[in-house]
Amino acid sequence: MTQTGRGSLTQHNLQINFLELYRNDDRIFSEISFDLSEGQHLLISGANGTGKTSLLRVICGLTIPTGGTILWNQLATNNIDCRYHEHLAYLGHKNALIPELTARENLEYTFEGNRSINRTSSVLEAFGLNKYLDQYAEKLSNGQIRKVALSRILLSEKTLWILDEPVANLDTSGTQFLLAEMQAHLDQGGMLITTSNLNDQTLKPNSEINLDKA
Amino acid sequence: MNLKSIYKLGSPPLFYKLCIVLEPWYLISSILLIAVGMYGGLFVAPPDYQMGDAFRIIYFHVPSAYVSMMAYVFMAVSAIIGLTWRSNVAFSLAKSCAPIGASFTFLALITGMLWGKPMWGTAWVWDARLTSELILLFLYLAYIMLHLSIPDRSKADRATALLAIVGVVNIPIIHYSVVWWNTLHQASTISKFAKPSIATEMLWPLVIMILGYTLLFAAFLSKRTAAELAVREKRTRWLQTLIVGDKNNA
Amino acid sequence: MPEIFAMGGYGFYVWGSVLISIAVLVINWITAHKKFKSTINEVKSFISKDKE
Amino acid sequence: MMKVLRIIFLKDLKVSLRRWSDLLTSFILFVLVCLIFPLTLGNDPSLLLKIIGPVMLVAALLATLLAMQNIFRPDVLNGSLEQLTLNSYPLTLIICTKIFSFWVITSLPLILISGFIASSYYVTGNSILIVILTLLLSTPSLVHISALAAALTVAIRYPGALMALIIIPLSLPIMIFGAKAIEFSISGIDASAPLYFLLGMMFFTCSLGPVVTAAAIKISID
Repeated sequence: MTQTGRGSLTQHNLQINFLELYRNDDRIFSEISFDLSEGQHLLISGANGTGKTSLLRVICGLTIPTGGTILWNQLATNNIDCRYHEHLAYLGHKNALIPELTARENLEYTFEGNRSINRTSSVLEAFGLNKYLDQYAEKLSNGQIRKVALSRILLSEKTLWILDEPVANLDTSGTQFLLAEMQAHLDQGGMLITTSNLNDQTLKPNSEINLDKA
Repeated sequence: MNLKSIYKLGSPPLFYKLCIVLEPWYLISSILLIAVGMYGGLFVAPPDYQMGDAFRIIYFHVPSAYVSMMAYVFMAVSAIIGLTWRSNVAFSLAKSCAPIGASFTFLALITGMLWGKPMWGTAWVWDARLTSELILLFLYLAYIMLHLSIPDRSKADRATALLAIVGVVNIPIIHYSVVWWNTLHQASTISKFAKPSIATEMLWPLVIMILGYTLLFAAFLSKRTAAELAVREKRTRWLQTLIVGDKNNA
Repeated sequence: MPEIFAMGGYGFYVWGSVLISIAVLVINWITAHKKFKSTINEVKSFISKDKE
Repeated sequence: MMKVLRIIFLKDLKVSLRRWSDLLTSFILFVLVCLIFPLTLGNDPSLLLKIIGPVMLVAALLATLLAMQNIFRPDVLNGSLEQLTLNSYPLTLIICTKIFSFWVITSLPLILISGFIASSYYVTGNSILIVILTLLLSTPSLVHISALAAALTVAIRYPGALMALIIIPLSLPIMIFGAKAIEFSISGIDASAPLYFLLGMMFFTCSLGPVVTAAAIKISID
């Protein structure tokens, strides 16, 4: 058994074997296998409705797959000793912002990880969110909501980022900043899984799964 | 019967074949038993000294009430097995139990009311047994409606399984609170159908009817479970060869 | 014969419960059977569609 | 761990207070259901004393049912509930905290006003305390049962009728014993037996309810 605690020298690793998902009688995807180590980026591409989001939700553990296994550091993620969720940050289509709270309260409403104040202000600065921090989330525009949600991921200090179409709704400068941040995360040994429509701008991935062919 | 052979029942092809093979036997034997039981209950058994011929309704009321409760427990046990082993067979069984159980509950209520009308003068008194039966009907309806309103099958299976388990834990509590409440309301009602000592010629038709109803339940359940399994497994080769026959392989 | 139907004055209730029991059970069997038939047809049409 | 639960608890309180109109609706429903009986039945003390037990509990059940439709729904729609299932803390405890904060917000006001409503039904002396105690012991069970129903139906668009169908049979024992406790104390009988039953049911639902509700949440957001 390998030592997998935080700060140990062992690298984190995510291994997916023959994942498949059926809903009622329809096949969403099947025979998905890949291996992701630190510093690697996996891109899941495909047209609308090919099951990109479903695949991400299965990888996160939100949806139970029909078949296949997900291993985090050689341990199945449904194993009680597996500390998968400690290292995972997920952002789907829903931005998980509570409309009745302000942007600041939404950002504070995460209870894991402690980031420096400098880092927080630089991220908010780059996204141009400083002016809007005390507005209720329901008053923000879609792009701003997305930026708040993304800031939460960027500030989370988690190893594995799973982002569903991260650049959707973002303006040019926001996109540039996000891509740079994602690159920096990979350089620090982070792991990244993203989806994109084929025409989206994104980082060059280490590996790619195209659901159109499957 | 060792553990391994029980485990094998979880395989859909085997269970499907078992359902198909056993269903006619269940049906025939239950029809025979019910015919004998009905003859015994309606013609052979002597009239009750207190209730006269009206007591013959128990030959229809007690078996359906018994099956309605047994079906709920069966459904909950299947639900637990389904949740633990994610077994399609167990989920199909649980789902098929619900409409059958609900119809037996309905029968128990109707015959109970038909019994109550001449005995108490009204079709409905808040008798503990009838009230619990009514609550059981609501639990069945909740199960069926929840299953209908969730479109994704595996999600519906698991959500309703939770409901069935919660229901089966609650049934004794509900039953005893109704009994307790009832004893406080009405000092003495003749709410017990079966007296402690019952004449043999009155008892044997009842036992046979209960047996017949149970087998009938098994017959309905096999038929419905086979149908449910067929829907779920329609992509598999074993079912396709079973249904289309050897043409498919040629 | 008539006294059997009369059931000591309780004929309506006794025969009523007999009839309703039989009716519900028969309907139950018919619906189960219909459901089975329609699923088999569904699977058959699914297979023929699959082959094309 | 406690810190995390405190954060969730305070945040739920804050959000619920900002959705004040929802909460006011259930509170108003409770008061109106309680008041409509004297208005329609007439001002006969003996009659009112007879019905206050069932009326109180039915009103509490309806108010809980109405309020609890929204315990998980908004969080599922905006996606924050799935984020709650993705952190490393046990979902059961998180759900437990959420239900507790909902109880504070929806049931405490009912309990506070129940004394006044009881006195308007000509209940006097110790019996007013028993009315308050009965609601205090029965609302946690009602809230937990409703939370389970809400979790099971959270993915359904119009869950109202289905929730009622799930909740009412399951909460029947609480209704029966709650009404009995109030009836006993008004007619001068020792009400401790039904109150002990309510206490037992409270422990039962509070310990097992969140486990089942957490499982239901995981299924519903699948």
